[in-house]
Amino acid sequence: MWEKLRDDFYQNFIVDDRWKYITEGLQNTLKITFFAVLIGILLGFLVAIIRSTYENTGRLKILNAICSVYLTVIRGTPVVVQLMIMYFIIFSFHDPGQIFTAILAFGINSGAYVAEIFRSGISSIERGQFEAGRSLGFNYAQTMWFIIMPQAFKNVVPTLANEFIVLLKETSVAGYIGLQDLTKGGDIIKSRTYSAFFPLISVALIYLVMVMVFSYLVTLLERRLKKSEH
Amino acid sequence: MWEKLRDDFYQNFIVDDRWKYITEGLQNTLKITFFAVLIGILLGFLVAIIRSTYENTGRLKILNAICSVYLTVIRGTPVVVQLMIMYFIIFSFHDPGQIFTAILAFGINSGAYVAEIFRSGISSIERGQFEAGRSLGFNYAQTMWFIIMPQAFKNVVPTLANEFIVLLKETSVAGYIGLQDLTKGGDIIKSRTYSAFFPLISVALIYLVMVMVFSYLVTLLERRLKKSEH
Amino acid sequence: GTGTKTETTAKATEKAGAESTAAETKTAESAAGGKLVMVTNAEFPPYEYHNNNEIVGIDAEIAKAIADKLGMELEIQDMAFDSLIPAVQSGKADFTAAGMTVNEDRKKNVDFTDTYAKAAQVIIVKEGSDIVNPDGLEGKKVGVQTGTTGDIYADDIKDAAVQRFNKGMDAVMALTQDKIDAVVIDREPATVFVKDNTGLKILDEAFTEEEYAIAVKKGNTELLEKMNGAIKELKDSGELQKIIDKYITAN
Amino acid sequence: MGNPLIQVQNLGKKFGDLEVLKDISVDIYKGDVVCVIGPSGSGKSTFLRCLNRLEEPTSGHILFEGTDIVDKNTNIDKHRQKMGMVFQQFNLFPHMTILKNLTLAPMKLQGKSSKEAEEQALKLLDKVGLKDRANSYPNQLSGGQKQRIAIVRALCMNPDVMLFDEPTSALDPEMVGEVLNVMRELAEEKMTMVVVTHEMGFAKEVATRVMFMDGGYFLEENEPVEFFEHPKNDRLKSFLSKVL
Amino acid sequence: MGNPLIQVQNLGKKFGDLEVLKDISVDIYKGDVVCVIGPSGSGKSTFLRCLNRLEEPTSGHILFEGTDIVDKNTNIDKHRQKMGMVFQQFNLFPHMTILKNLTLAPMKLQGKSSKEAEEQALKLLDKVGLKDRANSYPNQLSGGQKQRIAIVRALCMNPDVMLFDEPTSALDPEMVGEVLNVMRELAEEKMTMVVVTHEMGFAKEVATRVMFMDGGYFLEENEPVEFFEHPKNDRLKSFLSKVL
Ligand SMILES: Nc1ncnc2c1ncn2[C@@H]1O[C@H](COP(=O)(O)OP(=O)(O)OP(=O)(O)O)[C@@H](O)[C@H]1O
Ligand SMILES: Nc1ncnc2c1ncn2[C@@H]1O[C@H](COP(=O)(O)OP(=O)(O)OP(=O)(O)O)[C@@H](O)[C@H]1O
Ligand SMILES: [Mg+2]
Ligand SMILES: [Mg+2]
Repeated sequence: MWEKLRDDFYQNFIVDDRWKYITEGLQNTLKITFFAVLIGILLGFLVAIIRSTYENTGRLKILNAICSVYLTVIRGTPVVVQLMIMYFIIFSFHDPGQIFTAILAFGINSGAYVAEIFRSGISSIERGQFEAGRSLGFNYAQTMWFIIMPQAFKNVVPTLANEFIVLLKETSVAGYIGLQDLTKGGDIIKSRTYSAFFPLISVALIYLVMVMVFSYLVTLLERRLKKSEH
Repeated sequence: MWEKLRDDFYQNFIVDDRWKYITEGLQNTLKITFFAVLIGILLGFLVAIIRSTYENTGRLKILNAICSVYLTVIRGTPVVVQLMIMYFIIFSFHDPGQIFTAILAFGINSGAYVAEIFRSGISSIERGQFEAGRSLGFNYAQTMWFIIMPQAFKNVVPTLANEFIVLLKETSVAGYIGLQDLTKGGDIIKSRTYSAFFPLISVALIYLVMVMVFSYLVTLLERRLKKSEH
Repeated sequence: GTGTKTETTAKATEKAGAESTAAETKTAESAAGGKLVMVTNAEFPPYEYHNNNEIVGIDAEIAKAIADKLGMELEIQDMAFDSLIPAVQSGKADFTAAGMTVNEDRKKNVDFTDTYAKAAQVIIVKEGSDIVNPDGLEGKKVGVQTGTTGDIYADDIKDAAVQRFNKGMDAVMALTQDKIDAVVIDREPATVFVKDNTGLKILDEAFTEEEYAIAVKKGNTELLEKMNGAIKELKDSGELQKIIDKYITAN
Repeated sequence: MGNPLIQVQNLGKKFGDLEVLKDISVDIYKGDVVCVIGPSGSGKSTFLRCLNRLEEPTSGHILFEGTDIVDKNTNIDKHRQKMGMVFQQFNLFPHMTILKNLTLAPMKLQGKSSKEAEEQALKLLDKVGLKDRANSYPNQLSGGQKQRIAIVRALCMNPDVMLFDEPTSALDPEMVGEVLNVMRELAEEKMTMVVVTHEMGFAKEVATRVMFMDGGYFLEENEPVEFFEHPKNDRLKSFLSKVL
Repeated sequence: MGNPLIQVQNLGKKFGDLEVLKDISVDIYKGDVVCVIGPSGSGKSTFLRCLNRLEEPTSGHILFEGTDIVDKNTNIDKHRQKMGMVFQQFNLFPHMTILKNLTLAPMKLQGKSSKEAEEQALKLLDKVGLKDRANSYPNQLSGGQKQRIAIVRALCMNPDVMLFDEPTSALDPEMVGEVLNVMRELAEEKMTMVVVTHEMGFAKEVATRVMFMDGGYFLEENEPVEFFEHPKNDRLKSFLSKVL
């Protein structure tokens, strides 16, 4: 039994440096996640601003309509389908690289969810704050900028940090466009050794450890933010 | 151009009855989603009760610990990895069928998120309700049953209905275990016709329409619940 | 096409070789900077599979030999089998060499080079299975790899429940776990699968017979002709057979 | 006077390091109307909530009808049925009609039939002038109406004592009166009551005893006239000067 | 008396089908301290919020220093700088220190240097007895302190009129006094004020005019002594009998 486990471990990770499939995959997973989160936050922030402005003032009507379509389509379809559309249809004539394609697809997907995070962050600020700003004589943009946004941003920082964790797990389907991410790394080992146990469990463990570490960091962040709340 | 589109359409859907890949896939997608949601709600409800009870009374310590592990592991790993572990490792000696495997994997996954929905539903009920029940002489279980649960359940019904939409999209990775769901149905057509546009876009559209219809139903449900709030 | 360095690539070591060929390829629409991008599905031993963080196998070596002859650098990308032809069609890759059988449907979408290997779709079953020939597949659970010829022909098996896996290996694994009754797949990978797993066998009677070729974008006759020339040279010099022998017999 | 209904002995309560109640001893007799006043944060609510163990005391004993309810082995649920509690925020059950709010506990806990429970509920509803709202839902009522219902809900269990925690603080000024009237009637019927309140007028008029809490102690206790007109404790004097 | 500072002409306000303000006309002169009282939901807040267009009036005109601020073309932001507003819920900016709360608007809107703005803020803080809290954050203050800061924040813009919407309703009873004192001082300095309040004592003592609102109209208006001692309108009489 023990012997068998040791041998399996050897077969799955040591022979032919197979562990490298995992480490390389992990690098790609982290790279995609990190940049996709950046795109997501940027996009989500823009969309949230546009939608809040439209709701409060009725301006930016066309931009708001575009945002609505974006949100409906992205939230209405699975990310793996979006990924394939990006790869096989949108970039069918020009290939910017698998990683770039994945970053873009996951970033655009994330943006639709981040927009909601920002929007609920903005609307969680009491109406009174907005009214206090306006009644001092600030215009709409000034009130948003000086009073609403700083509070909203602080409120959503933990949720945004969480978005990193969500995406980390979502990128596990990146293998669909032939990209070697962490999950696919395990798959490749599995296809060499015909044994599912070690590759799958170790991939799962790596995700688990990452998620737990990041969750812990998010908790620390939350605590720090709370402490700085006077 | 028009000619080409018509021909493409013919190739992708009519030849060899290829549209059947889509309709069959759709059936499987709906079947998996529906039963997985049921399992998820059942499991999530149990976990939420156990955790709330532990938090409020300190009882059910061991069950609570088991629940914590369950939540951490399931939320800490991608659903596609869980699906493969279920198929290749847990059911490696006995095959209950791909659909059943998928239902179980997605149901167990969903349960971890539903548990959080229930728990936040319970904790969104003001403490005063609990105290009012206890001060009338109801014990913990009676207070939960007569006073907290009915209110909590009503609060979370829309979110639970939403879970159906979330799962609908998540099941799109079911193809990983060789199961022909909607996404895979499109994949198969793509592999026959070597053209990505029609299969991918039509799959995306079907998801989109389903999500929009279900979202609309959830909105109706929410409105009805609100109206019945006196 | 370009690829970033972190992609699963196996780069031919040879730099752009003979100046004249390099100059020629510059004009070819398919090549960017003397690089040939090949796509394959590296789950198909011995034709292509991952080893030592490289994609190796018969196709990989033949492709490299061709690239050498053309004086170009080779880059290999890995993707799902059913994505290969779309990738070539869309110009994302210059060609695909993936143990791909020539058939009419595919011919409509890509141009094939001369064939370089004979192949057959065979049936893998567990030892002691009651399936003894292709007719025995009727009404059974048959595993295939999505988009392969085996997949396409399996559609015609009467009453069979076809389960389509992204990888041939996953189908074999499902077979060893008794989740399916048989796997229909190309002979060479089947040989490797059966050798690597105890308790499996290949039925003597093949499911179908066919030939492999490399596919390029439809209408890219310049590349097609160059490749045909290279393939002919490799065949004539016996280099091609050496590559095949190395994998089929060495394994 | 007989035995006290409630005997509080050396009651102490800490929240973490914060010592909210320090060493409180007080006897409450049948028919007493005890009003507790004091600055915000002084521990009035905590004291009241200790009486039916909504807060667990950290030290001391509370004998209710002879039983030490601080003892972990006491079935507190049984005793709470005899102690009605009215909250500042009403805490009616929003998912039930008024009638259901009133009959739930008597039916489930005292085993009354629905007919019995409803009869009693309607009688009490009539007394507070809300019989016609029996089939409304709480959110259809005004604050003052809600609080009267909350009082009735507690009364439906036939309690031996009623505990009130600032029952009028969450009300619009116009509605304060209707709630105080109900409480006044209760007092006239000799219900034993402990009332935490900021309504000095009510305390002066209705209380049999007024107690001033600050810093975790009862600093002064007296009958109302003496209490308000000749306060002795300096902190009480300064408190009264601010709120009267 | 000169021209009125604020002239309200036939002001009407509907929320959907609900007609909250029906046809309100009133002139407010420099130095007036107008107290508005009335039952809950009668439209007092709505009236006050129309004055600086936090609510858009549905009909009528409001002339402030001669300009019709209901007109869509009026730059309302400019005029709001001259109208300080104090809310029931304080609405201090929790992410800024007190000093930042006070200097933000003067610096960004009136172009004052930070030195100028801070000097003025500290002077006013001193006046309300909170100079030592300049570097605290709002959540470190008590309700009464917060409200005094909110008043100072409005004063820092040197407004021509101050609007108060039940400034003491959210306060513990002990803290009401400190806020009313600040408002009393303002009145003595001849600040023009419109105050929606339930504090009848304050209205009686400080107001120059008291107005009673109900059902979307001002039903009675008078100087305070006459208003409270000889009310004419029946609804006012019944209202006063409940709240006094
Ligand atoms: N659950 C709790 N955890 C920690 N501290 C608490 C808790 N409940 C009350 N306290 C603290 O105990 C002290 C007394 O609170 P309590 O509510 O008894 O005061 P109170 O006299 O009722 O005040 P108020 O008039 O504002 O209702 C306060 O400082 C409060 O912050
Ligand atoms: N934004 C709004 N939308 C719809 N109805 C509103 C809105 N604001 C106020 N109302 C309604 O207008 C009426 C008057 O409200 P208002 O707040 O002006 O009353 P008020 O006299 O200030 O009452 P209170 O003393 O309770 O503050 C109420 O019936 C209220 O429900
Ligand atoms: Mg209290
Ligand atoms: Mg108001």
